[in-house]
Amino acid sequence: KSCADPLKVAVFSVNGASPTITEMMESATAAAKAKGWEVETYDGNGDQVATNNQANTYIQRGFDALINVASDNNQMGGVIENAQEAGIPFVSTFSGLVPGITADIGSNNVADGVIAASEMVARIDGRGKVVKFNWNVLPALQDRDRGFHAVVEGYPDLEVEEVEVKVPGQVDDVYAKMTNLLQSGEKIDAVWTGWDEIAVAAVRAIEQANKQDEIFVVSMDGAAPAYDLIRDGNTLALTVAYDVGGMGTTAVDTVCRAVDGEKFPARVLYKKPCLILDQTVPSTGHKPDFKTCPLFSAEIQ
Amino acid sequence: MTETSDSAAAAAAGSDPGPDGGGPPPLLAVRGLTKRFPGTLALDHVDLEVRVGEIHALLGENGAGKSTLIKCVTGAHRPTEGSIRVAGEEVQIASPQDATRHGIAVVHQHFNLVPTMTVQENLILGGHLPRRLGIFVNWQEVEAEARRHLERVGLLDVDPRANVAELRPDEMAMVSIAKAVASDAKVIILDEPTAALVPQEVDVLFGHMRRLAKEGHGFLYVSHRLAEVFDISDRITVLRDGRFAGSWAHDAIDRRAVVQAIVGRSDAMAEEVAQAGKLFGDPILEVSGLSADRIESADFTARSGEILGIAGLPGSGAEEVFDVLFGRARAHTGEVRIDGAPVDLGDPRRALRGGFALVPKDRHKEALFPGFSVRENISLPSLARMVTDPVFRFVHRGREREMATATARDLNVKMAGLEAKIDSLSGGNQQKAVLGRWFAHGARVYLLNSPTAAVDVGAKAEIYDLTRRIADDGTAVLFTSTEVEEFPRVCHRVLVFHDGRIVGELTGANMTETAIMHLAAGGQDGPE
Amino acid sequence: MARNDGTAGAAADGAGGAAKPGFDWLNWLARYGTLASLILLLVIFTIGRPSVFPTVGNFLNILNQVSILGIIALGLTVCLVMGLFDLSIAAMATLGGWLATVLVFRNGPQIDPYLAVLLVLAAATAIGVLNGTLVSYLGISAFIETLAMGSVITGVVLGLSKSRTILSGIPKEFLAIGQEYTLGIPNPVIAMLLVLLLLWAFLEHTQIGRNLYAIGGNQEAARLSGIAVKRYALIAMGISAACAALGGLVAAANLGAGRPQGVGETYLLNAFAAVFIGASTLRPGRFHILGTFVGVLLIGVINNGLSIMGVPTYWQYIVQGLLLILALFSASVLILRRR
Amino acid sequence: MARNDGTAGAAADGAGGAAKPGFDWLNWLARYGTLASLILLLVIFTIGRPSVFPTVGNFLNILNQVSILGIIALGLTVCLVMGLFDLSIAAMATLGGWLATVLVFRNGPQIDPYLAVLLVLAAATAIGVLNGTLVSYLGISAFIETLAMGSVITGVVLGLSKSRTILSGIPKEFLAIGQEYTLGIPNPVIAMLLVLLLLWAFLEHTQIGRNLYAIGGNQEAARLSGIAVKRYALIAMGISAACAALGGLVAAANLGAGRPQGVGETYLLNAFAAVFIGASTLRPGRFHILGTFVGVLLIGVINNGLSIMGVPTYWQYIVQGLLLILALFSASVLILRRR
Ligand SMILES: Nc1ncnc2c1ncn2[C@@H]1O[C@H](COP(=O)(O)OP(=O)(O)OP(=O)(O)O)[C@@H](O)[C@H]1O
Ligand SMILES: Nc1ncnc2c1ncn2[C@@H]1O[C@H](COP(=O)(O)OP(=O)(O)OP(=O)(O)O)[C@@H](O)[C@H]1O
Ligand SMILES: [Mg+2]
Ligand SMILES: [Mg+2]
Repeated sequence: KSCADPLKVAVFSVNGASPTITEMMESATAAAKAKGWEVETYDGNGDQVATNNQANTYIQRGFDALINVASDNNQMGGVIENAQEAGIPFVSTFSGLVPGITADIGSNNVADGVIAASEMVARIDGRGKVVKFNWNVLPALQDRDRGFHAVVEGYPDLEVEEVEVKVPGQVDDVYAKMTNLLQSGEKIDAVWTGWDEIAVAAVRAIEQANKQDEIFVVSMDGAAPAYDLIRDGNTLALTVAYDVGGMGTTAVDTVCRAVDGEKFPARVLYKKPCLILDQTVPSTGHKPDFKTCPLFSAEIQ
Repeated sequence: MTETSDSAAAAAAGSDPGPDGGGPPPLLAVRGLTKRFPGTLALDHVDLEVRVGEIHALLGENGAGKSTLIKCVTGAHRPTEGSIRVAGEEVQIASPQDATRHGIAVVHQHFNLVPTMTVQENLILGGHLPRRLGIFVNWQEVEAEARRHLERVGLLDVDPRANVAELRPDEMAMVSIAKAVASDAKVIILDEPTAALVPQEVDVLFGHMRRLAKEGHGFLYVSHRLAEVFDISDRITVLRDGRFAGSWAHDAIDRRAVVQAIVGRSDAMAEEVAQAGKLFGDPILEVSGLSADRIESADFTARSGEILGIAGLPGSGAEEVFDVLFGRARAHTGEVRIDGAPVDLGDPRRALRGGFALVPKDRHKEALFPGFSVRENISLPSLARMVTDPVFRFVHRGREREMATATARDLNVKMAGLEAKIDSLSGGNQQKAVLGRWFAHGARVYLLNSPTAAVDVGAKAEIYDLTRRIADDGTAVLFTSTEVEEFPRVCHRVLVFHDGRIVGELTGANMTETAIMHLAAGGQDGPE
Repeated sequence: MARNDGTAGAAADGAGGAAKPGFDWLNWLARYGTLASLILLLVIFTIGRPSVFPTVGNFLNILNQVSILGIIALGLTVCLVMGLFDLSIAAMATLGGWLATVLVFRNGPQIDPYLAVLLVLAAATAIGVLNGTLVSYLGISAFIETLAMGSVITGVVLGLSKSRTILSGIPKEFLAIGQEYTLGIPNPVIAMLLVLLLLWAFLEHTQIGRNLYAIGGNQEAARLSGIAVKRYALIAMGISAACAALGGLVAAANLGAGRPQGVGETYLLNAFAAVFIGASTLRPGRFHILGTFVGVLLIGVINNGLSIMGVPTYWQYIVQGLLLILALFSASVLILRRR
Repeated sequence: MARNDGTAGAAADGAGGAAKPGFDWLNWLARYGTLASLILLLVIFTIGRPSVFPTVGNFLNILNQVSILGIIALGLTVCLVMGLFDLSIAAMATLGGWLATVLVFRNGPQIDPYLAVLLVLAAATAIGVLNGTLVSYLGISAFIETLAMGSVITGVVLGLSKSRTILSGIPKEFLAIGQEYTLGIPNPVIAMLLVLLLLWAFLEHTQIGRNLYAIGGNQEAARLSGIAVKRYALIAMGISAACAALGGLVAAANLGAGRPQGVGETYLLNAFAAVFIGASTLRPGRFHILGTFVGVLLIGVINNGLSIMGVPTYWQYIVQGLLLILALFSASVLILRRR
């Protein structure tokens, strides 16, 4: 079989109820259809086991490739093995590196954590108090955490308070805990949040305590609400954005190349992220242009 | 007054020949039994014994402590003080299992059966189920055993595989009794087993009790139906306020003294009989061609001031009349008018609006609101009259309290106060509160289904009295009861149902217990 | 004659009346145990962080933090009084917050914020009434019906919103509902206290409220008392839905974000917990508004106190669970001595 | 042996009375409505995707997909038979999966997988028994107690695991539990069917099971009949906890990962839904094992069918909710004609 054949591919995700994942699934589906392939999609509604079983069914039904959209590859070991045995490509987006996959299209989370943390530290001269909100249960967030630690450990004058977020209820939890921290009157200089959803809550808590001139927040993801916040004020100083739509398209291209026999020694194909500050934030309803957008603050000046 | 009755009781007790004369030790002997609930002394040093072959009746007002005594003896409550001997041996009964082990079986007043389970499972509930391989229940054996138990009490037409919830109340009572009687227990305790039974069933039960007594079992038996108590008992013990108030052997029973010991005063059982020849007003309730699942084309009329009895065996259609008139069961055909206006029997709400009020048979299931205070229980249907505004419908607390107080006083409801929980009242007083709820609300036609069930003799008289009073107020009352002797006592006229039809109408001197039973059993030649 | 009064009086104790001889500690604990635990917790946290915890600012903060849970749990109480489980409150809260932001959105219909609140409450009430109708006229178990309705609502919101959060473009007047103060008290707290007062008066002092209790206590007896039992499910579930939507709306105004998912789920189990805690407070065995409020405060104080003490998150889960068990143990002693 | 089914079936009539003349459609619907809906759905999906849906492979797939939900819901049934809500099953499932992977982990104790399963089940049963003890001997409401216990378990697992997921280093023998086949049937399905058979026999055909039903039907009658009521809460909650942990363990084996959080939450509400759906199947008004299984299948078929039809996510939520309401409506007609 070759990429030019009318292939049968499956695009699936453990939880489609998120704008990012929907976008990836849609862009992958569109790209595959554009190649004249037959596409079947599946959404596990949060149930990873059901997703795995469904993926195995695709293999049994003789699909030519699997595209996993943001379901943790670490929890799909069995599926990946089965795909390998069946000799079909298993390409994933944003799902982590696991032996046996054809390739994962993603972002280098450790690097992203580093970028956000470095920008943050630079703005406070490596001194003062920083609060970190993260949920270390998710491997991608653990990677970002590693990036964060890699940076702050170099600054002895930096006081770090690490807060583990309660999930579910993460937004309300971050809002309440940020408020409680501010309530206790401690001087805080900056906040590092593991992902944009909770950055919103931290920003609101700061604004409502009227501390928006003293504290800023840095984050990662590049979700639309984060762009809105960056546009609306300075409390959310920046976010490191990923090319979500591009990942779906790249995944399909990767399947195409894999079917044609290409091997991917690196296994992980990192897409370049963007640093989104108020100078670079796209206008409402638009996305950053990932081809041209800057990755470091110097490129912006 | 109290002193007289106490001394009477003491005298009566003295006249009772002592048990210590020799012979085998009593099957069950209770000495100095005391049960203190927080704030209440429910039993105060009570002595009691049940001898071999004896049927021993335990009497007393609602709340006198009868059920508490039974619960202490059967391990449902832990006694505060006192000793229990079984066949002369002192025993500790800390749980229902202990009671079973010592050969004591019981039919409690409430909570005997699990309605969602089958008759056969209920019969063996708590016991050891026959098994296969030591694990799985052997259902064939269970059924066979259940059939044996049912046969022993003559309950042949109950399917052991039927669900208890499907049974009639009287069948449920008989199943509870079968459960206790069929065990090999030496002592069998029955707490108001006959409250839901009709006379035939009571006779069957008594037959078995006598037979078992002859075989050497002993019975402790509680009932508020004094007539049957005097009929069956070998001995009577009366409790009052948790204390021993007298004891009589069968041949020494003095009815008047017993009643006096129960109620603590001497004027209780003034045998009032309905005034014959009383003049009634206009017809209020007119029923014509009424048919329903168990009723075939019934026609009758009730007049202002009249108490009309509706008698019949369970399933005969008598009770169904009450359900159909109050919109609980669907009528197939027929017309019902109150004061000449047709009444829509679609549901209880419309029946209520049409002028009916129902006092249902099962107080706990159908009438009481357990978490509510006495005030709330009385005022509920009448709240519409006490709201301060038509939109928010705020209840005027003052008006509500006033009406509840007046009703409670009027009906002589005994309680700690208007705010006492209804659950904390004794059975008779709960029933008076239920009646009061409807008297306060008002109706043209009162449907009273067994309003005196499980109510003590003093309260019964009060309820009869109340019934007459509301009728005299110019309303019509429909009355039914499982106690046939109540019809001649309460009603001006009785309609007897058999097999869905009205087979007889009795008034005045013809209205006797035997005549009613005769007709209800299907006898053709009624005294009409 | 006097006997029965005495007995009945004493009997009432069983349920919780005043005891005459000596003080009835167990009874006291059953009623006030939860409240006492709440006060004990306040004392402990005060000792733990004397400069931070016991300040007016922090107490307002606690009230503010529980206000959304409070609004939702108070509404749920009405349903549970009637014996109906309402699991759709989670989705309803999400719907309320999202819909309100859509209505007031600068690039959307741009409806006046107060009108938007009314519209949201009306829509929620309508869905709640539909819940009630399905439950009482079609006879579907409330548990499943509301679970299913929650799923439908979730889907509709996800579909309409394309899973996107509305963040900027929400007018100040709307945000004020969740962020501003009135007379020095945060508006969400005022909203909660209003709901508290309204529902308290409703359940305790109106005919409809009394009828709801009657139905919850003995449905058949209520029907025989002429109460149109089925209609009340509509009222109860309408109120529960409206409160859930209001809670979500306040959350949206507070955060300045109309999120299409995950808002209400946060409060679902805690709302039930608060109502059940309430049923072991002051009037053991009965769901009631003031009890629910105590439950809400208990949960809020535990959360706030542990967070302020800087307890690590996993310890927060543990301690929170243990404190709940302890608080309710004190309230349940009554059951222990029941034999 | 067959008799009991028959009786209990006939008994369920109680609500509506036995039908003598002609065929009683309503009664039939009340019993078989849910089952009929299930079959109707199978037909619809078969028509919708004739080449994909009605294949042996897909039916095994559906069974496999519901196996974890099934194991958890079947255990929960035992608790609900006694009238106890167990909300700790979510945390218990997470614990079960995580603990099992820790035990078999190459860099950890490296216990034999089957021994690990036994240890996990023993630990879960112990916690379940503790739940039962707190509920019945301390008298804390099961709803709150299990919510609190769930919180404690979540915290303990998060703390012990330092929030890390265990990924590689899980031996093949353990993964086989979740991924391999036996006689052509996926192992999780076999596990579910075993639990089904065991719990069915337990509840329907052993004395302890019958006593659980008796307690659920009328606790006071059960107590007065000499059943040691309190002890049974320990049994029921122990079983529920063990099944939840087993479900989580199978999930972990299937995923090949020991997650410290979020495994069980996915199944919590669906497990309750399945058990409640079961209570309107075959024996209306009663929780029972076969009914729960039908409920589990219904949920599984709806999810799988909609996914296979390629319905967008938000439509899945909507249609799923509507189908549930319809399926249960058919089963509830009995209640409608009750007057
Ligand atoms: N569980 C309880 N808690 C507190 N007090 C109780 C309890 N049960 C009974 N009592 C008290 O004990 C007294 C005796 O009650 P008991 O049930 O023995 O009366 P009874 O003689 O059986 O009345 P009835 O004829 O109405 O059945 C009651 O008046 C009440 O005050
Ligand atoms: N939980 C309780 N708390 C206080 N008193 C109680 C309680 N339960 C029962 N009682 C008392 O027990 C007495 C008898 O109650 P019981 O449950 O035997 O029913 P009853 O009132 O006799 O009604 P009936 O005779 O119709 O069954 C009542 O007078 C009541 O005061
Ligand atoms: Mg009694
Ligand atoms: Mg009584």
